[in-house]
This record gives sequence, structure tokens and C-alpha cells, in this order.
Amino acid sequence: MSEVLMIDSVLLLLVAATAIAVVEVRSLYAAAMLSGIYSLLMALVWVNMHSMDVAFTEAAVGGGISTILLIGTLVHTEREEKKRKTRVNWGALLVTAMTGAALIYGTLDMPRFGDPNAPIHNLRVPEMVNQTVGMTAGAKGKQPPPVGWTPRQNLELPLGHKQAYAMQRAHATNEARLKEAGEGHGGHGGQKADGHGAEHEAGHDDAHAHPAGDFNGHVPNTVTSLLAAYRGYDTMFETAVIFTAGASLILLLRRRRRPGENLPKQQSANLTDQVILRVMCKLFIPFILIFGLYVISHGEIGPGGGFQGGVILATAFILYGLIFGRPELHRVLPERLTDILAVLGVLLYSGVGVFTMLRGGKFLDYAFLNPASPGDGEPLGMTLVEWGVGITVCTVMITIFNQLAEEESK
Amino acid sequence: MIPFNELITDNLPALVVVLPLLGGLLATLVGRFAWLWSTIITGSVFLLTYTLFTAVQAGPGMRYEFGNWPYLWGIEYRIDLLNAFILLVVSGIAFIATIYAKLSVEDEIPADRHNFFYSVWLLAITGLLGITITGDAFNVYVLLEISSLTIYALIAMGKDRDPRALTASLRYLILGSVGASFILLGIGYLLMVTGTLNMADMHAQLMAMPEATQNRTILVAFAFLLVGLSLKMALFPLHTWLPKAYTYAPSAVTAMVAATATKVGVYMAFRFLFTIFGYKFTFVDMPSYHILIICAAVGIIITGLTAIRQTNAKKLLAYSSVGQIGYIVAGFALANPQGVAGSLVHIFNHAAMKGGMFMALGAVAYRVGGTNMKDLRGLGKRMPLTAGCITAGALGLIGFPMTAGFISKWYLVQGALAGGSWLLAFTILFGSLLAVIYSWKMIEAMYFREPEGKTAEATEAPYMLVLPTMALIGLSIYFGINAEFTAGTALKAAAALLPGGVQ
Amino acid sequence: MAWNEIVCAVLLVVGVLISLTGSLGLLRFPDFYSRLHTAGKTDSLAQLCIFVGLALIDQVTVDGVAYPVDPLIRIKLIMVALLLFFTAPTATHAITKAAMLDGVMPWKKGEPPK
Amino acid sequence: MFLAATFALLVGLLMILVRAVKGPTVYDRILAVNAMGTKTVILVTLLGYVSGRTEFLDMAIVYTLISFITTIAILKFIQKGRLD
Amino acid sequence: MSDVLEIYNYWIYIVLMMVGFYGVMAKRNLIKQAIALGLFQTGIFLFYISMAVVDGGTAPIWMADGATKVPNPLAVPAAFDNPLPHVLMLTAIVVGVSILAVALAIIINIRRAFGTIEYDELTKIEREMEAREAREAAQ
Repeated sequence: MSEVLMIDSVLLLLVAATAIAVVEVRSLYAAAMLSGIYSLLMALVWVNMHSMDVAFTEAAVGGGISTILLIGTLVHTEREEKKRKTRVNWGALLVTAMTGAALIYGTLDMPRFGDPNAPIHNLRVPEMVNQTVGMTAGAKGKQPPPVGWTPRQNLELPLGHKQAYAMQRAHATNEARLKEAGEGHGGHGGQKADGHGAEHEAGHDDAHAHPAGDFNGHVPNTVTSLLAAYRGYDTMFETAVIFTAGASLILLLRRRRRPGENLPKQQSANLTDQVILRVMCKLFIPFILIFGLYVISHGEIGPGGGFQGGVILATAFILYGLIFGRPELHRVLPERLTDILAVLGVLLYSGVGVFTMLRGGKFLDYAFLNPASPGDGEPLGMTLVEWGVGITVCTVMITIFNQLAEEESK
Repeated sequence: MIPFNELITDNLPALVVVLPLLGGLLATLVGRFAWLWSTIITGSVFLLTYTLFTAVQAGPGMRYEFGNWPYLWGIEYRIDLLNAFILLVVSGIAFIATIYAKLSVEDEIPADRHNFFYSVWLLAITGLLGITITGDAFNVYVLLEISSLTIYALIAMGKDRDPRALTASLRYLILGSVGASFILLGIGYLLMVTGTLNMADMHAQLMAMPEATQNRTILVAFAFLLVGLSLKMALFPLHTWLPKAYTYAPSAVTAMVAATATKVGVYMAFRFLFTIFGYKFTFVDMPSYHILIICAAVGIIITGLTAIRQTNAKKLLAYSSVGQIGYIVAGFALANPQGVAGSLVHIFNHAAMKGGMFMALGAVAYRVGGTNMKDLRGLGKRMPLTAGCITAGALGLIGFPMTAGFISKWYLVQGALAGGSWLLAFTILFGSLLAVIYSWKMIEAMYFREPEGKTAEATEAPYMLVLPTMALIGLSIYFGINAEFTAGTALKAAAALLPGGVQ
Repeated sequence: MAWNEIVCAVLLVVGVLISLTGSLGLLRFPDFYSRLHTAGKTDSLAQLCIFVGLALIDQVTVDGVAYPVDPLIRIKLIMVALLLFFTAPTATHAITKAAMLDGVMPWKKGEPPK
Repeated sequence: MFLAATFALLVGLLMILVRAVKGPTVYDRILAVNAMGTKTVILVTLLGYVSGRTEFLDMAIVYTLISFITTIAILKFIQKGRLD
Repeated sequence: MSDVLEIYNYWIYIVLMMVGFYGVMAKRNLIKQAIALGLFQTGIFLFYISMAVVDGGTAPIWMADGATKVPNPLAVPAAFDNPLPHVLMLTAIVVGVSILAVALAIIINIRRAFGTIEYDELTKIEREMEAREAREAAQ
């Protein structure tokens, strides 16, 4: 029995107990705080299962933002649930039990926990982890990154960039695409994608030939390379979801503004009378900001990235708003600015895609960012994209805090 | 830089989704011109989807791989006739609804947030188009959440007119999120057993598995996807979020959402049931036929009966929408060419008819202030064009010859008979009878009652409201008379989905 | 075992024991202020012991493979310890103040525990 | 060694959890959340040592900051009844 | 023992999901429902992340320094945990917090409009409104 499993079994019991407590406790305060604890425990579970980026996000989102959101809601609503005679809703319990039973039935044929032979570990993912997807067969790019590998090695270009460009354009035409349509890659079920299989798949599909010097999503943190390169398109919409949340909150909660008025005059509360708190926060906020920037820019190398870093940056501003009051926060970071920055972040992300399209590549094909050396495009693109995510997330989180804290319009 | 036309032809599938996304983002920055901007964007998106549709009609289909990553590893868009058709419907209706939105939004939404309203509006369209075009299972989930989140917010914007919009929106939010979570769970189960997220690849992996129908994980994945999708498309027992959400949303939102959101839900069901699981798994090995047909048939009858009792015209139409979803689901559950074609045709026809009717009711609300039966009284004299649109739409719901509704009912009944299901054919006809009753309630109020209250002073709605309404209703009549385009496309798309067709 | 590993082990044991004491006190003590007292004080010392202990060792052995610990990590460990040293007491102080202002009364001997 | 320490801390976690559920005053719960935050920081670090990947310490810093800010937010709400 | 533990994770995730699901359906307080919805979603996250674990695997981050054992997935396919579910769940967590934010915004608006966030009371108020409308329509 591995350590992972041992720690896992204890942690998950704690998690389950907390979950039940969250649902059953009557005070909404307590529920909000317990859900914060729940997130912390959950983050421990993720760390234990080596899912560092998820743990990072869960800590920042679940432990921080969600709790602040809940508290911000309690400001405007009640603090206790109404008392009821019947505590147990038998109908709901029955439906729940049936759904649970169905799910348990479904687990019976699953690959066991940690089975290295499960299809998900063998079919498509190995190449993504190796970051050899679509590389020309036989090229030296096929080798895994060397020991002691750092992001900017191996960037010399075997093909002249014009050739590479012409090659990509030739294959990107619709004719090639139409011929391809209808082809399916079947018959690999259960088969281990060893080196040969991978070579075959990568080799036969010339349309995707990434030049051998191409970076091919190579960053030490494979989670980031999947997030920002292979599945970069999903991540763009993830950012759009965040933006949507911000826009929705503005729609639903922002006080009416008369034209030209930036922020209605309002009362506010601050904690500046607490000297220790005030001094400590003044000390901390620069540190948090630097740390947030570090996390955004560090995402390709270690755990972290735009989302996590953005949340950390936002918490610095939220802390400032908590201590010094929201008018002060607005002085530092006007509402208009956060609104615009939230848009600009997503625009930066999608702008990278549009730019590559204008250069003649596919949407978000980072190799076209810098045709002179396609290999450089990958790290550049990923960095830009992460910053886009970071800006949007940071400003939207601040907007959400602002809107939740704002008093009702009279 | 590459020439403009090459940019368009090479990246057509991507642009269909990226353009409204960019438009939605920039809409917050254009200030007072948000409506104009949105109209331009949705108009260009419509042109793009039309180009896409003609390209797909001519050839076998189109694919687009994002970031030039091979589709097995990256995310791809895969367009065949089915989703090109739905894309055309969604973008067309979104365009018309955006034109319509101008006055109704000015009427119902505070002026200081119009730009955010249109931003969210365009993002909702982005989500709906994105679901329809994508070939990646997880991408479906992400875009589903974009479209849902935006639609929750848009519905809640009806709060200034009637606070019940808020409770309706929250109820939709909770049920919708549960549904989306079920879909996410189903995708997870499938990912676990197939190891891939690409829909076509998933299908290939499932086919390669000799004992797929015995694998309990796949069975549960199927069940949860079915439940989640039913929630999203408001199939009968899981439709409870729909009536109130449609009733209390702002008029423009109701028109757009009613015409597109559930339709895209149905499209997702098509994709998951036919493309991922395949005809054989879904309809031969699983009892989906019986489950879906029973839900649909019971839904048609019960919602028809409920609609008759409504006193609010918007709510009446909302219940009728649930019944119409029943027709659509019954059609594809038959899994024969006529049935599936009827289902597809009805997606378009119902979108046009219902969208038009909700727009007409929005015009009524604009002039009269409400959509109760009482407000409709005597409308035939005061607002003849609007009343005419409602009547024409109602005839379509009934399935009157020379309307689009007739065409789809015709195919559906044919499909039911071909499938040997007399009872279903009877139910479809009985549903029409119920539609006659509830439509008559409206028609009677409009033409055979004297106007009273505010209706008495009402005049015809402004052309910015009436013209889009007439456009949609006109479409539904045109395609009732000349169904070559819709029915032809639907038959071709249906043939491709069913066994023997090109996958 | 090298000297640093032994010291680390000792510090870990001490730290964990202190931490456990604190948790036990948080659970068992009769009123808010006494619970605050145990939790606030022990946490700082326990985390200091543990982080300093961890900062001492320069490699970790897992399944017979020795992973070196980056010097940067060891510096960061000290940083985390310092950070906690500032934040934890500040938070405790703020909680106490809030409770005092709110009128939570300390427990006196003989009263039933709250 | 690290594993044993982890388990011991998990026991501590359980005790704190009981206090968080029991209350009785809201301050007890805040205290529990705060203590939980500190314990989590230590546990994250220890888990890194258990798996041999010590470079995940950044997360510990995040936890420190986040639990601090959460505490402040809750306190402000209790004291002032508002967040802005 | 290890037989149980092999699917233990999957069962706990079901427990979490069902606790959340029960909360969504049975709880009558809207904030409680929103929190429970969050729990429900976390259950699914747990399922995905559990799916990613590989025996003896380590975090899917290449070691940038000259560590003695650099995991090489080509040689040993299972040296890394699977990053794909991690990526998917990052997106899902973000979606989850967005949904929570919108839900809470709607709840605040509900409280402002109706003065309550209890489901029962809301239904009662809505029923009364509907009854009033029906009466007016009958005139």
C-alpha cells in the first residue's frame, strides 16, 4: 500500500465528514467557514494526488475567493437558516440513494485506482506528456527533453523559416482537410502507445508536422503545456467564463450610475483603527503582489500560472479594500480600469490566436507568432496567454468583490 | 499577413465562434453603440455560417484543428451537414433577435449597463455556436457552461419587470448546473474507459471495445449523459425550470433563448447519442428508444393540457415549447430517416415559429405592458400585424397545412408509422389537437374580444419590433410552402447519422 | 544518519507534539479565550520547529531514490516560517480583539464550559 | 519520518475539525479555520517531502496568505457588518 | 484490504457528490443550495483527479534541475501522473467559482426583491402573486 493511498484514505474521511457538516449545520456563517475548511482539505487531497496546479487553484479559489464571496453574500442576506420541523427530506434522500447506487454500479468496471494500464494513461496522453505530438518522424525532436533541460535549449532551426512556412501553408488548405474528413483513428483500444505507435501516428500525418526545432509545447510543467498549448482553445473559453461571471455580476449587482459618475458616494467601513492589522497589511501587500506576478510568470516551470497568480494578485487588492475601505481601493484601482482590463485580458488571449491566423497559421498556432523561429513562438505564446488569463482573473475577482460588497441602490 | 479572403476561407470554422467572442468582449468598450456593434457581429457571423453551410453542402465536411495540433491530441472542430444546419439556424435567429433586441432592451434594461448586456448576449451566442460546431467532448462542456452562465444572467435581467425572473433564473441555474455536472461526469466516465476526448476518436474506441454494452462504466456514463442532456433540453419530467424562465425573462432574451438554447441541447443529444455512442449502441443495445418515446409522448400530452390552463400567454407558449421538444425528441428516438429528418426540420421550424411568437408577445408587452390573456384582448384591431404574426405562428404550432409546422409533423407521423408506432403517431396528432385548443384561446382573445385597459389605447408596435417578428414568421410560412431546402438538408443529414451513412 | 537528519527528526517530533498539544487544547479547553491561547501560541512554535527542521536536510529519499533539496527551497522554507510568524499572531490578535469588542466574556473557574 | 509526522498532524486536523463543527461561538470557528490554515501549510510542505518533490513549496506560501485574508474578511464582516 | 482501497476513492467521491446532491434537493435555504452545488461539483473533481493517479507516479512536472531520477515517460509510461484530468479540472474549478458567483448575485437580488432566501417562503409569495394574477384575468 503506497503512501498516497494511506494518506488519501484518512484525508478523504475528513473531507466526507466536513461535507456532511457543511450541509447539515444551521448557521450560514458556520457553513461558509466549514466550506473554507473543506476547500483546504480538498487542496490537501489534490497535493497528495500530485495534482499541484489543481491544489494551487483550489487553495486560491475555494479557500480564499469562495469564502469571501459567501461572506459577502451573508452581508446582504440572513445569517441563519430557518428552523424546520422535519430535518430529513426522505424524497430527496431516496433520489440521492438511487443516483449514488447507479454511480457505484458504474465504478465496478473501472480500472482500479492508480492502474498504470488504464486506457487514459496509454492512449493519447503519453505523447502529450512527452510533448512530441505531431513532430516529424525521425527528427531529433522525438527524443525526450534531456536531463537538466531548460526551456530555451534546442532552438536551432533545421529548415529555413520560409520553407517551414510554405510547408505548413500547403497542408493547411481545405483540400487536405476535406480528404482527411471521415478518416477515423480506430483500433488502438487497449494497445499501449509505445514509441513505435507514437512514431507511426506522428509520422503519417504530415499536415501537422511541427518543424523539428519547434518547441512543441515543451515546458517542464506538462499541465501548463496541455493547458496553454494542446488544449489552449479550451483555456481561452475558461477565461471567457470568468469574464462572463464578472459581466453578469456587473449586470445584476452594480448600482445605477448616472452618466459621468464613477462611483456613487457611499458609506464604507475600514479597519484602519486596528494598528497591528494596518501595519501588517501594508507590509504584506507588496509581497503578495510580487508573489502573484511570480506565480503568473512561473507557470511554465512549476505549479502555478495565470489563473492562480491572478487570484493571488486579486487577493492583495481585496485585502487592501478590506483594511482601508472600498473608496480607497477605488482610488487605487478605479472601476473603469478594472472593467477595461478584464476585457483586455481575454482580448490578449484571443488576440494571440487572431494574430497567428493573420500570419497564416491556425488559430492559436504559436509557431506563427514569430515565423523567423517557430520554436520561439511556443514559449512566447504560452507566456502571453498566461498573462492574459492572469489579468482577466485578477480584475474580475476584484470586480466580483466590489459588486458583492456594494450596497443596494436606493 | 495573409490576404483577407484566404483568412476567411482557411479559418472559417474558427471564425464562426471567435468572431462573436471578440465581439462580445469589445461590446463592453463601445459604449452607446453596443447594439449596432452586436448587430454587425451577429450579421457577419450569420454570413460566415452561411458560407460554411454552402461549403459543407458541396463537400463531405470540414475540419479545423486549433493550434495545428493533430486532432487526437488537440481540439478540433468538425462540421458536417447536421451541425452546419444547426449553426445556420442558431446564427440566423441570433441575428434577427439582436435586431429585435434594440427597443425591447431599451425598454427593460437600465441604460447604464446596455454594453454589458450586449456583451453577455454575444457571449451566449458564442457558447451556443461553440457547442454546435465542436468535435471535442470537453470543449462541449466548457462552452455549455459559457452559454448557460450567460443565459442565467440574461434571464435574471427580467428582474426589474417582474422579480420572479430571479427565482426562475436561480432554479434554472441549479438544475442546469446539476445537468451540466452530470454531463461532465458522463464525459469523465467515457474518458476513463476510452482515454480520449475527441468525439470521433471516442466512438472509434468504443467500437473497438468488444464488450462495450456489458461494460458497466459505459452504461452508467450513457445513463448520466442522457439525464444531463434531458435536463439541458428540457425533456418532459426534467423541464420544470423552463416555463418560468421563459415567462419572466426580458422579451428579447425569451425570443433568443427559446429559439436556440433548447435546440442546441437537442443537438448535443444528437452528437452524444449518434456520434459518440453510435446508432447501434444507443438504439439497438440500449432501451433508449422506449425511455425517450415515453418521456416525449407523455410530455406532449401533459404540457399541452397544462398550457391550456395558463392565463399568461408567454407561459402558455413556454409550456407549448416543452411539448414541442417532445416532438423533436420523439423524432430522433425513432431512429429512422423520416423520424430523424422530421426532428431536424422541426428544430428549425419550431425555432422560427416560437421565436417569432415570443417576439410578437414582446411587442405586446412593449405596448401594453403585460402578456396576460387579458392584455391580448382585442389586439386584432389595435395591433393587426403583431396579432397576425401570433396567429400565423399558432397555426404553425397546430401543424396547419402551408405552414412549416405541417412539414415537420408530416415527417414525424411518417416516421412513427414507419417505425410501426401507431400510438406515437396518434399522440402527435392528439398533441396538435391540444395545440388547437390553446392557440384558440389566444386567437379568440385577440379577434373576438373587445380591447380594454391599456390595450384599448395601444397602437401597432414600432417597426424595429414588428419587422424581425414578421421575418421569422415569414420564414416559417415560406418553408411551409417550399420545404425543399429544410427537408432536403434534414433528410441528407439524417441519412448520415443512421447506419449506412457516412460517419 | 547525518547530524542534520537527526536534528531534523528531533525538531519534527517536537514540532508535531507541540502542534498536537495545541489541537488538543483547542478541542478540550473550556472557553474561547483559553482555546485561542493554546491554538495561537502552539501554532507559531510548532511551525517554526517543523520548518527549521525541514530546512536542515539536503536530500529526501523516496523508494530508495535520493532527491536533492534545492537550496532555494530551503530558503523558501525559512521564508514561509517567517511569514507564518507574522500572519498567525496578527490573525490571532484580530480575532481576540473582535471577540473582546463583541463582548465575549472569559470563562471563570466553576462555571460550566462554553 | 515525514509520513509519521503527516499522520500525527492529520489527527490534529481532526480535532480542529470537531471544534469547527461544534462552535459554539463564531469566534471558535474562525479560530478553527485559522488553525486549520496553519496546519495545512505544514501538511502541504510535509507531503512534498513524502513524495520527494520538494519544489512545491510555493503552495504553502499561497495557503499562508489566503487563510490570513479569509480571516480578515470574516472578522471585518463580524465587526462592521459589511465588506466594503 | 487493498481490494477495498482500489475503488475507495471512487466511492468517497460518490459520497461527496451525493451529500452535495442531497443538499441541493433537500435544503430550503438558497445559500445552502449554492454551497451544496459546490460540494456536488467538487465530488466530480475528485473523480477526475483520482482517475489521473498512477501507481508510483509523481507530479507531471519535469524536474528542471539535475535530479538523479528524472522521470522519463517514454521508458516508463507511468512515471508521471496523468496531467490531462488536472487540466480539465482546472477549467472546471474556474467554471464552478463563476457559477457560485452568479448564483450568489442572483440570491442577493432575490433577497432584495422578496425579503427572504427561504425556498418555502419564496414559493408561497409566488403562489400568491400567481393567484392574484389569475383573479385579475378572470375579471
